[in-house]
Amino acid sequence: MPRIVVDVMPKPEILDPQGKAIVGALPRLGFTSFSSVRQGKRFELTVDGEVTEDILAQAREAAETLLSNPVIEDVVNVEVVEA
Amino acid sequence: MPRIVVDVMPKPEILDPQGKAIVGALPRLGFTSFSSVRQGKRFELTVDGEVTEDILAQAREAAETLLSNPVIEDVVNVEVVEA
Amino acid sequence: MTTSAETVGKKFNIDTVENAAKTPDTELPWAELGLKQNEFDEVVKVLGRRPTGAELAMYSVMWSEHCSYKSSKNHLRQFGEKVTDEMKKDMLVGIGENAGVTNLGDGWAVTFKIESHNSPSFVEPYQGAATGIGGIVRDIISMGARPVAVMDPLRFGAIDHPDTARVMHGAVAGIGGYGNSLGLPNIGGEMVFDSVYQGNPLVNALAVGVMRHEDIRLANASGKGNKVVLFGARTGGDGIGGASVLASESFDDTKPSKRPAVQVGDPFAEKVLIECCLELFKGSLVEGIQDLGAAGISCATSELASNGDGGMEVELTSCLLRDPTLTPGEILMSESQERMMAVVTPENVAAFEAVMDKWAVEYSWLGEVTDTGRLIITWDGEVIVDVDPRTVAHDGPVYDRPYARPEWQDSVQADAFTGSVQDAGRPSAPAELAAAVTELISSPNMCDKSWITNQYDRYVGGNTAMAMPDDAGVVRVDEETGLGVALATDANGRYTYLDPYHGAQLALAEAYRNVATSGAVPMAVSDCLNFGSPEDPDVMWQLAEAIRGLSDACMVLGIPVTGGNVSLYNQTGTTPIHPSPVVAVLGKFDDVARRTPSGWREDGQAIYLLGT
Amino acid sequence: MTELPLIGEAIAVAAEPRLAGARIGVVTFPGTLDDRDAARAVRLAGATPVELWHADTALGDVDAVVIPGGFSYGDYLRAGAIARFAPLMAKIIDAANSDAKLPVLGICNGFQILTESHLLPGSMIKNDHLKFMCRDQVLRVENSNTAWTLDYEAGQEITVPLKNQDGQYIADEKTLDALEAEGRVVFRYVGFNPNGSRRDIAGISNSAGNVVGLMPHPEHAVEVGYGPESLDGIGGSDTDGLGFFTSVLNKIVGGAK
Ligand SMILES: Nc1ncnc2c1ncn2[C@@H]1O[C@H](COP(=O)(O)OP(=O)(O)O)[C@@H](O)[C@H]1O
Repeated sequence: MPRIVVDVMPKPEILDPQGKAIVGALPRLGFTSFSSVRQGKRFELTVDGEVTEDILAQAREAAETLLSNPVIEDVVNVEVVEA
Repeated sequence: MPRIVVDVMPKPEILDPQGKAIVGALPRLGFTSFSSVRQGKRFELTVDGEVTEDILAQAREAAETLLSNPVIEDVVNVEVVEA
Repeated sequence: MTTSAETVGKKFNIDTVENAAKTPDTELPWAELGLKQNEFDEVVKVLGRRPTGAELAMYSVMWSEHCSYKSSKNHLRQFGEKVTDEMKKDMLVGIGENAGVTNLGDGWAVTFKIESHNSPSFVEPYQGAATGIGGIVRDIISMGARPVAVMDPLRFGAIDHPDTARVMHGAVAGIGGYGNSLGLPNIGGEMVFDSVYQGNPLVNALAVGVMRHEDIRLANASGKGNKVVLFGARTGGDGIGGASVLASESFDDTKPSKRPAVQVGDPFAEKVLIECCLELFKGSLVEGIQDLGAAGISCATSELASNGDGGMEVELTSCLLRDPTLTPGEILMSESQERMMAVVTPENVAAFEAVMDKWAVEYSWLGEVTDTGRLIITWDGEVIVDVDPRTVAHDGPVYDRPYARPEWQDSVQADAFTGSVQDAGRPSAPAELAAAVTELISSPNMCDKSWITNQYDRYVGGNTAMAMPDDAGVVRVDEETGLGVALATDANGRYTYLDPYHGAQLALAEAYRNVATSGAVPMAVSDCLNFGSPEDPDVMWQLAEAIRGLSDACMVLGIPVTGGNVSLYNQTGTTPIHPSPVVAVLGKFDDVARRTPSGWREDGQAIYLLGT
Repeated sequence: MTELPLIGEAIAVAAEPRLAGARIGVVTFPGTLDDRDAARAVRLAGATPVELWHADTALGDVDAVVIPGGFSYGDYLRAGAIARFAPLMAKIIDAANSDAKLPVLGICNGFQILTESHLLPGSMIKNDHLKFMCRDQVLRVENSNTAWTLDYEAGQEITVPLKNQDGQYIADEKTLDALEAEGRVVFRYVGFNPNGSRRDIAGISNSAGNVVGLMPHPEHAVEVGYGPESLDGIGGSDTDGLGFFTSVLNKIVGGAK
């Protein structure tokens, strides 16, 4: 069944405490090549049947209204993935 | 600066309470085309300079050891994104 | 880590003091920054020249209603005037510091304060409420105390309004999310639904902390040559608000990045900051300390300097930034959370750094205390601020706003009791009484509060002796002796609307009773005065009356106000909220084992109704 | 009028002198909250608490270790995920797996750290209702042979506070079956499953029984006046959690049960 992937990230200007904690932990584990980390969310919406333009539009709207908080997050990606 | 994106999803056989809550909320908002939703994590690791094979390997290892817990999660994607 | 290389050499149209003196006629965005013409003129008069961009930023935030109390100051004086020596005998630190301090005996002291985070909690309920807890807890730490508990008086819109769930679920989750992560038990609060709070919820937060007398710290910078350090989170563009007018400071083509409209809290950073500060206090490593809240570095530097005996010099490019595009004015105004500023003697610098390193807290040495009486801030060596810190921190404008009893007050008071909306009469027959009681107890405001309180940790610390569902929260201070404190908060916006003078007194009386019935001796008061716009004479009258009522009642009860907060402009459009003075009373137990929980305990006990 | 009975008058635990020499380490990570509570519990049980710091590279001279609750590293990423890599954790893992079988108790966040460290199987995800929940929880002690439950009877019901957001215990069916078969389900929720945990599991042990993890907080039920009964008056007792700490002490000093 096809899925629609929605990626949501904290807005760049907003503090991301989770990313901050991860970037602090990485060097302790020997991973020294990353200068910053941000943590966002990935949603996979399963569609029964075909992904029509209308369904994709629904996913985009759900991404903006329910899946992300526009005050602090951006929807960075909405795409169809065939399973 | 280039970024490496790491996507982590709950294992398919594991109940995802957040995804379940979302799939319950969608129809109430008029989004009726999605039969299931799963919520995972998206990490963006910023690399200072070029993404070498070695750095990509580091990212893969960090994804498996720190960014995901193999008991409950799968790393579904590690890829380079140019900014 | 002491400097932030990326900020050095950044190209800004640096408006130096020298430049300001030479270009008196430069247009400045003082109105956009919220200053009135007379206030701007006053700044020019104080400085003897036009302010630089950075100075303008400082004066505008420090002279705001929020930081200067310009509309309420004249009235608040009553809290300091209507006190007897007897009332002051246990007051170790009074109004004016970050929080008042009360003597508990046995070498123990307690500090508590209540503050509002109303409008941020409407915009983004989770983060707004969370950072409200964060802010009040930092106030308590900055007194030298270990925070030991929090409380959260809340007011939301009508329970059946579609937006109420968004605000309420977010705010409660935010208070829990932040407070629980700090390891502070939540020992009580309030929850009221009323449509007057629909577009303007009240999210007040109280924190209480305890310390040994010798650990009391004040916000002042004294001792020439002592170092000034900023530590905790990096400074970002938070709280400067949307498209900042200060962007005009920016000179290069790369536009400054967008400034976030809301702040995101990092409770983990704050928890680490608490432990780190306590370790500093234990080692006597700081001379003075100040939390960074509203007005950020502007407030911290000017308050520390003006409370000290000299001056201060600060190099702003040393400040660690989260966003390298910030201009000097923006850095001075930023309200990024989880930051503290301290004054450290040169001998203690190494020990200070060791504590920071232990807790992995970032810090930057910004400058030092001087004996010039001036607050001087440089950017890469160039002077961008040169002011008398008192003029920024203390000598701001004070207004005698006109006020008068509203014309509608009589008609509001004339309204008869109604058992229900339909029934204008006073119920008398048993059936009517039954119906009125049923209606009363089915009010959402009488509901079980455990949906809220179950989201809060009341056990952490192991010293909570009473919490939900009791009328007062009780925490033990000393495990050996059982010495402890009780706290209750109360407010009734409807009573206060009907009669602000008595309404405020009733709030105090209720909190006082809640503390007294727990078995504690009431000792001190803190208040959060949530009102509408002071520019509305009706509202100003409510505020003046409430303060008069509260201060009179404190005299009668013999307990002093040790601190508090005024939150004005709580309104939707031009409709103000009901005047809502939230009053917190703190009481003392010699031994918390003597507390009395509410509720029937055993069969066969007699029931008495006391009072009138 | 008769003097009212006082609530929470200091309980004089009959502290046995033979226990005082036992040293129980309590680990603090950045973000740990219940370390002082755990140390108090150790003290009330009669032993000497020893502060351990996450960055230490030696375990020192301790007879057992408690990894207390809280939000190490803010619970960011996953609860326990970052703490698991602390230098001290490597020592604890070695000591727990060594022949000496150091007793280790993980409470709440400590349990999450133990699963992230693979000292215990399975993992914790968000509560099924997605909210933080603080309540007085009834537990059944299913196994009274672990280092931390010797002083309870199998089947005994105890009430201790529970408070967490990520408390839903999950593992695959095979692991769950194995845990049950080997008697490694040490505690089960009774009456109400507060987070959706599989098979009502509240706590488990490793196969040797020296490592135990659970979500509820026994260290918040060790003192009259400050436990579930006093705070909520729902019944049970204020000191049901004390047995965890006396159990390990009796084991350490070799006393009979
Ligand atoms: N927002 C809140 N936060 C914490 N505790 C609360 C909150 N609201 C209510 N409570 C607690 O719930 C209990 C019952 O509250 P309430 O119904 O207002 O009490 P009462 O009606 O007896 O004054 C009290 O212990 C109170 O402190």
